[in-house]
Amino acid sequence: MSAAHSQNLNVLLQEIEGIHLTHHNPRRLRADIAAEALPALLALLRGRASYVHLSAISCVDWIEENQFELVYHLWSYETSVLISAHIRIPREPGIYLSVFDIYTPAAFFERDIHEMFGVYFEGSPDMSKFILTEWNGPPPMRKDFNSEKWVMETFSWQEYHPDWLKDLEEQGGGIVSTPESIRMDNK
Amino acid sequence: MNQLDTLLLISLITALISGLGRRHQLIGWATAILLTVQFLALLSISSLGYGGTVIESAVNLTILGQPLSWRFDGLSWFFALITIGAAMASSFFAAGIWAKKYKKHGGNPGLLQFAMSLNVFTMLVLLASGDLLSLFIGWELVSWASLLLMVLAGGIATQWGLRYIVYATAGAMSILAGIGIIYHLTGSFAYADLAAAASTFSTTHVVVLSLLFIAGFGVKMGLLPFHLWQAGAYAETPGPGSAFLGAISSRMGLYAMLIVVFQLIGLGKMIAVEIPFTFLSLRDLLMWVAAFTIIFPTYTALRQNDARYLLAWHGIGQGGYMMMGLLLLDPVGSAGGLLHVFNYATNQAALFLAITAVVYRTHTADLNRLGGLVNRMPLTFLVLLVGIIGLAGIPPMNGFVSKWLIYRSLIIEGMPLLFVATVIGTLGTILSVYKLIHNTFLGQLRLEHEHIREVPWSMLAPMLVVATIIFITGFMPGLVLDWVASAQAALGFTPLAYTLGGVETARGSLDMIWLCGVLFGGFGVGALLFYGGGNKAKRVHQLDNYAGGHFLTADTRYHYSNNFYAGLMHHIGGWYRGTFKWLESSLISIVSLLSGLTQILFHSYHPALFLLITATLSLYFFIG
Amino acid sequence: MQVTLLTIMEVILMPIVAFIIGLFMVLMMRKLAARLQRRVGPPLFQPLFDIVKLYGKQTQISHGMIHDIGIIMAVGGYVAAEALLPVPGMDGIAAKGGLITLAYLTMVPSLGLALGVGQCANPNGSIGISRALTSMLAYDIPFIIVIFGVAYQFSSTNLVDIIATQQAGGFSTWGISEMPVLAVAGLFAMHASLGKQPFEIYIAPAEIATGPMVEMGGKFLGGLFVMQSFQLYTASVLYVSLFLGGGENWITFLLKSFGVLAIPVVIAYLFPRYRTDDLVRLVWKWPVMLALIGIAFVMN
Amino acid sequence: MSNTDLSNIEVNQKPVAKRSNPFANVFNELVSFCRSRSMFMLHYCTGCGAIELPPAMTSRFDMERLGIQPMVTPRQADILLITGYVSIKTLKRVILTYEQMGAPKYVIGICSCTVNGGMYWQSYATAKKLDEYIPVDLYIAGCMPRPEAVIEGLQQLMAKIKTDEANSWKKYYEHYDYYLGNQQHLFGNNWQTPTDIIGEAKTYQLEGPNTLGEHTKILESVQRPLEPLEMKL
Amino acid sequence: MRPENYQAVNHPPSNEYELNFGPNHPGIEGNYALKVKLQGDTVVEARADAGYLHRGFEKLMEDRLWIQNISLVPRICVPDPVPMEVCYSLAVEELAGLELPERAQWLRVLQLELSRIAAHLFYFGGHAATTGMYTPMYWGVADRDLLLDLFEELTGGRVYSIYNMPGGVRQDIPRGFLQRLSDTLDYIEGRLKDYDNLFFTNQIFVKRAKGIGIISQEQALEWSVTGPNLRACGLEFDVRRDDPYLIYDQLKFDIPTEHGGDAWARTLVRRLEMVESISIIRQVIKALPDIKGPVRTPIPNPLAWRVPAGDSYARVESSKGELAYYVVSNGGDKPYRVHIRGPSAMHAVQVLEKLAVGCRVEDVAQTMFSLDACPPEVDR
Repeated sequence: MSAAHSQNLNVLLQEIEGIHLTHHNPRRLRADIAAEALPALLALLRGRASYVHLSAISCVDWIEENQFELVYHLWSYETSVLISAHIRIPREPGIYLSVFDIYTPAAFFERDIHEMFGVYFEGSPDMSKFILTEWNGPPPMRKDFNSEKWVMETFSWQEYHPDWLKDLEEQGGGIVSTPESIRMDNK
Repeated sequence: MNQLDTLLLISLITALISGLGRRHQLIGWATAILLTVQFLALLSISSLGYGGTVIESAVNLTILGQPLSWRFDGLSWFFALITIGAAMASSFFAAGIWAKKYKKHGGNPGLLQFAMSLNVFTMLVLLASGDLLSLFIGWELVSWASLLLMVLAGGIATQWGLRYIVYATAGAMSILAGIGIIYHLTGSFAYADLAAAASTFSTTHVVVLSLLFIAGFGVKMGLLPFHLWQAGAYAETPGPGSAFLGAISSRMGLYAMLIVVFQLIGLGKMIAVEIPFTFLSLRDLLMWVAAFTIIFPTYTALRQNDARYLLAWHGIGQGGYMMMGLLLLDPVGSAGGLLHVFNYATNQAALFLAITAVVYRTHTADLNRLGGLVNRMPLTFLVLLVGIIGLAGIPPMNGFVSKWLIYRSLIIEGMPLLFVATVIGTLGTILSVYKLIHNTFLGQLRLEHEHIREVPWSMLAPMLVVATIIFITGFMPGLVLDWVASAQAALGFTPLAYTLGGVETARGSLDMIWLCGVLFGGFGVGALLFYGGGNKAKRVHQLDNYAGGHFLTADTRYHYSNNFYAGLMHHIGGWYRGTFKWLESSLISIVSLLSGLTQILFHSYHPALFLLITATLSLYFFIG
Repeated sequence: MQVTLLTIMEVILMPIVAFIIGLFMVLMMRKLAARLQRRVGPPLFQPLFDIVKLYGKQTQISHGMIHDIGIIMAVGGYVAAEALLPVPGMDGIAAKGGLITLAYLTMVPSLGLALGVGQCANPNGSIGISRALTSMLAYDIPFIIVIFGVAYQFSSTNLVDIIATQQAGGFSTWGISEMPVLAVAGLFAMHASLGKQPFEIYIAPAEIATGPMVEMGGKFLGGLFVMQSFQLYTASVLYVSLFLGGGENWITFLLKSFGVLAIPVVIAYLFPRYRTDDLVRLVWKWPVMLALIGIAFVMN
Repeated sequence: MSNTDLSNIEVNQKPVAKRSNPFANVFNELVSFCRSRSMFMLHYCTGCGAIELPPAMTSRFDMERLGIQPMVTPRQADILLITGYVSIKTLKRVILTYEQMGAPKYVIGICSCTVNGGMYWQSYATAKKLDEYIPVDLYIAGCMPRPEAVIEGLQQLMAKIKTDEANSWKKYYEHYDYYLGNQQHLFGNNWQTPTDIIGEAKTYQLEGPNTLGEHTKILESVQRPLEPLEMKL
Repeated sequence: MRPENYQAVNHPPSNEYELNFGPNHPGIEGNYALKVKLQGDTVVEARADAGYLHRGFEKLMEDRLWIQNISLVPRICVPDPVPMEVCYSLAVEELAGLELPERAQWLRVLQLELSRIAAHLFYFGGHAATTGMYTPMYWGVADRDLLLDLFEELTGGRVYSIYNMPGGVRQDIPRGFLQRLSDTLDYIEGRLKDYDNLFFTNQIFVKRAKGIGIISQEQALEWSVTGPNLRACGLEFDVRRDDPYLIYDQLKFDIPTEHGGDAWARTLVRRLEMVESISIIRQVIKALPDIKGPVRTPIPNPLAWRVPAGDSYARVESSKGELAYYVVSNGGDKPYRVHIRGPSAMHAVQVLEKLAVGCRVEDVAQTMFSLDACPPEVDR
């Protein structure tokens, strides 16, 4: 990133109140910002700082702090810097504003986060189910959903040494060396 | 009082009774039965169909010193057979339960029957005409009678009827002008005098006369470019009426043309007439008109979304085949043309009746609002299937035979482009009739049609009878070729040498008996393979269907009906754009331009001068 | 009576022969494809295995009466058509039908199939049929011009006459040497009628999931496989009869018909398919133009 | 949880009584032979194992040598290859597809995931034991099995078909209640596919004592009628 | 399923009808579905339907050790698995502050480019098959197998190599590998001429591909189109050059672009990329013998390895476009959260839905294949 670009960007970003910038490396810029200020930041970045590419929106469930963290990864083709804008929203009720009107691809990510975390984005064009259309449980990516427990309650398991395998073993097939024997051999 | 008079009298009585009666139910059956009596009366002179001599009517009138006479020959008999047959089927169809529903929806079935029987009577009068004057009287009667049938439904039908009568009047004027010229030239209306004088006509006369008559009669036939009234007028006629009209009405134009242009003026002369700056003779020009009459309406039919309109447009197109066949002038082609009149009438009657049956149950003929009816109305489906195979000219139905004769003749005569044109028409027919049967009977059954049933027997029986006729005359075309041969003889053509199964010539024959035998043998083998080889098939619901692994839902439409040949239309769709509208508007503007000019002339100059100019011009034209 | 009995025998025998040859034609097609694609390809009796297996399916699914009848018509139409195609030593009823009849008889299977597919109520099938009929409209026009040209050249619509005339004069009177332009157009039309790439619009697995075949399983699909072998046979033998002087004996007959079929098959596996309207445009442009030029030569 | 474990239940192996008519036997054997030599596999990539099918199909390994070719719709196909994990959403489609296939139909579970969930064993989205929901003829283990393994597996299936041993499809009809129960357990009680399996079993005399049961009763109570459209006069 | 849907209600009075592409459909890549509403043969509405391949990777990864996840990630995009491993490793390395030995970097580039060639070969086959041309598919897949053989030799796995790990790669190259690699590349390069004749210059294919699924430059930027699809619109952007990772800044390669943004341009860009990839690999082959050193920075006991708290966002250029991993650690032995941004997540959903509208039924499958969408990247 050239110095001039960096200068410009810093001047621009100072317009946003309460922004906290961290440089990980020359191409990664982390911006922590209050949730209310994010749309303004994005509008500014897209409108005046050539950040036209929304790379992704990530959501992190900080269950202990009772917060969701939303991270907007933005890329500028001109400055070649990736800005990750981090905001935190309360876990309950988990409602935030959609940035679809600023970045079209946000619709997909917001729909995805809505499905996986249950965060509702106001103003997003489509909040209907997409991947989990056949899923009736809680949003699965939340930390309080225990996938393993659900699986254990729902499914049964194949027996590992069924009769047909014994038949096969008699014919010389099957699992010739069990995991245990391998471990013994190694010693 | 000979047999012909009896026939005409019965026909008149039929019309009177059906017109005077009060109770529609009774009238319906009475008309149907009286039509049967007419049919029997016609059969009593069936010797005409087997090469008998002309029967003269005992009634002779003299009007303004001109004798009027009526007579029947093989050709008249052939057309009368179709007329009365079609009327019978339609009348029986309309007489039963159909009438009740029609009445409930505000129609007057008695009036419909009256209109039909009146049409039959007027057509018989036309067919029996023995001189030009009686021909013209018959012609006018037919025109007005069919108008009555067309406007029965009211509403949009009236508009179409009005359009029809404008065309018909214009046509009549043209005919009248032609008759006037003939009278001027020969001093008589009798056929014989005309035939005798025809050999002395100059080329100009031949051209003018044939153009006048062909234009006049062509209006009724729906010959391009005078066809624009027909589809709507026929389609909007109440069901059985449209079957009757579609089957025979426009063939009256063909009949009159055959009598006057082919028989009296003589086509031999038209071959001699070269059209300047082209390589075409007048006959070639007419053949091309016929070819375009085949192609354009057929491809217009392809775009129709209303079953009745689709069929009506085909009616126009099939007229082209008859014209084409007859213009070929050789025994094979003309037999094909005449046979097609019969075959087409049966096909169209079956198709219109079947569609009427569909409308009777579903209240719509919109091809986008139907689908999947085959499970609900299988016999109607069968009739429609037989009809479309016939109409498309695919073996083993009768339509194939007549088209085969026409193709064969085109090959003998060496007319590749016309041959291709007819085949293009046939292919278009296949495409559009498949669309018809697919959109109505195949595909997804709409939920609102879940509970409909087959139509009652009073409607089914006439349909099935017509379908049987289609099949039998396809299997043994010789039955009809008998009548065709004598009609050919009456026209002055060399009659076709035929066998029961078709035609046998040295280099290319057709034997439908063998062909059908082999075809049904093949189907038998197919059925044997199908039912004999492999387990019995289990029926499944239409939602148990492949959809890329998706679950189908009953509330979604999966039936592809609209714009059925979308791929084709990407290519040829542009060619349609406004073609017909353009045609009609240009016709209108020419007429209005002419009338405007004459009006200006009339107003701005001295009226006497205008008259003088007109008179001089016409005198120069006719005498000079 | 003797003649009639003989004719009936021939009529029975000819479809059987056609079917067997057709099976080998299917095999040849698949083998050629495999060679082009640098692989081994199916074993000798693969087409037969497929058909027997399909007929031997335990459960069969039908969408109704017309679905069944469609298959019957598809197979039956071709069975009947074979009786009109003379082969060495057997004329069947070729003299009673002729060229035009044959051309129209081969439409019966398509129409039957169309009806059967229609009842499946599957939009893929309906689109497939709409495309199939469109392509029929496209290729039948050059085909019919070619037929006209041949019939005019030999002044006969009787295939037996046509073949006899060609054989009488040797190679110089073969259709291909008398009407080379028409022969090229005919080959084009025949290729299109086979529905192989680039004219494969109505199967188009990636677009409409094999179109007409979409709901066909078990003996329904088996019927279509039978139909395919008949179709290949009919197309190539008709071409051989029209342009290559038919078969003087069985060896030349088989050589010619397999050779003719190999041309479109090889071309097919090197091309993608056209879009529907492109197909119509192409077929109405080149083969029709060629055929008309050919006709002009013939009519001189 | 599933009510019974079917792995120990033998299919009602009525050894096809050798008919007295030798031609009939020859005919049956011919059909079995043809079945084994002509296997149409369904073109359905249910999971990542599908990536090894194109190599097995195409020029290098060339499945067509063995008479195996891909087919597009379930109606046309004989073999359903479950190539890997089946997510619950896919499983519904797989069952629908399986039921739409014409019997005899064979299922091959490719990849370890079809056996026991494989590496996705703790995923909430994938079904674990495929043979709880549809009967499986053959598993080809591996993650993913190589094309050679796939072809080897297919050849084993061919051998089984040739000797009429690949009868798992009969198991589906005969133990429909069991499979339906497992499906209902996963998808809820209002689960219904458009295919009428019970009707089919009745039509083709494939019913067993366990075709009907408590789960089919549930099905009947929630089922929307999907009778075929009979022709009515 | 939804039994109420078997219940009768009258059909809407519209002439539109529905057609389902997929999941069991040859016109769809993998297990994915596109539900289209058609008017005649023109699409008036298209809805993507994903989730058939959903395994909940992001959830699974939270339950597994940092090192275990390496075996999980390649499964996210089957035709092109290497970028997944590399990208995850890069993210973890950045979090943990691991230095990557130079030789490992070169080896990773080698794999990435090999994988790109393999994926593109597969892509051509699929794309050709949607237009009804199966021969390129048969050839392409067979030629791709030669590359898979190389992978097998290098890593032990044909498809899923599980070769990269945080800190480097698992092992060094076998003896003679570079020679065999070079031979295979020569072969593939020679074959490209055949592909050109058969496929890329096939007039019918060109006719079909031109003008299909046109993305303008503005749309491409608005819809976050990346990778070859972006370059087909004439925008020269490549993560390898503009956000360089590994040793891509030391390599010389062009970024082929095309104008037009249609299926044809997208195909051509990939065709040209293959040449570039071959040249990159050649550079690697040339350089590799001179680069000595370990291939892996040892990490402490992998079973109890704790990565410092923090987050990182790593991006690589996969054959489909921009692939990114957002990895969050709370200092534990397992990732706290991994978010995977598959390039196809954009292409297969939003872009496809928009491109399909107005498209004809002939071109739907081709549009999807030309975007080279990989459904598992959407579903994860």
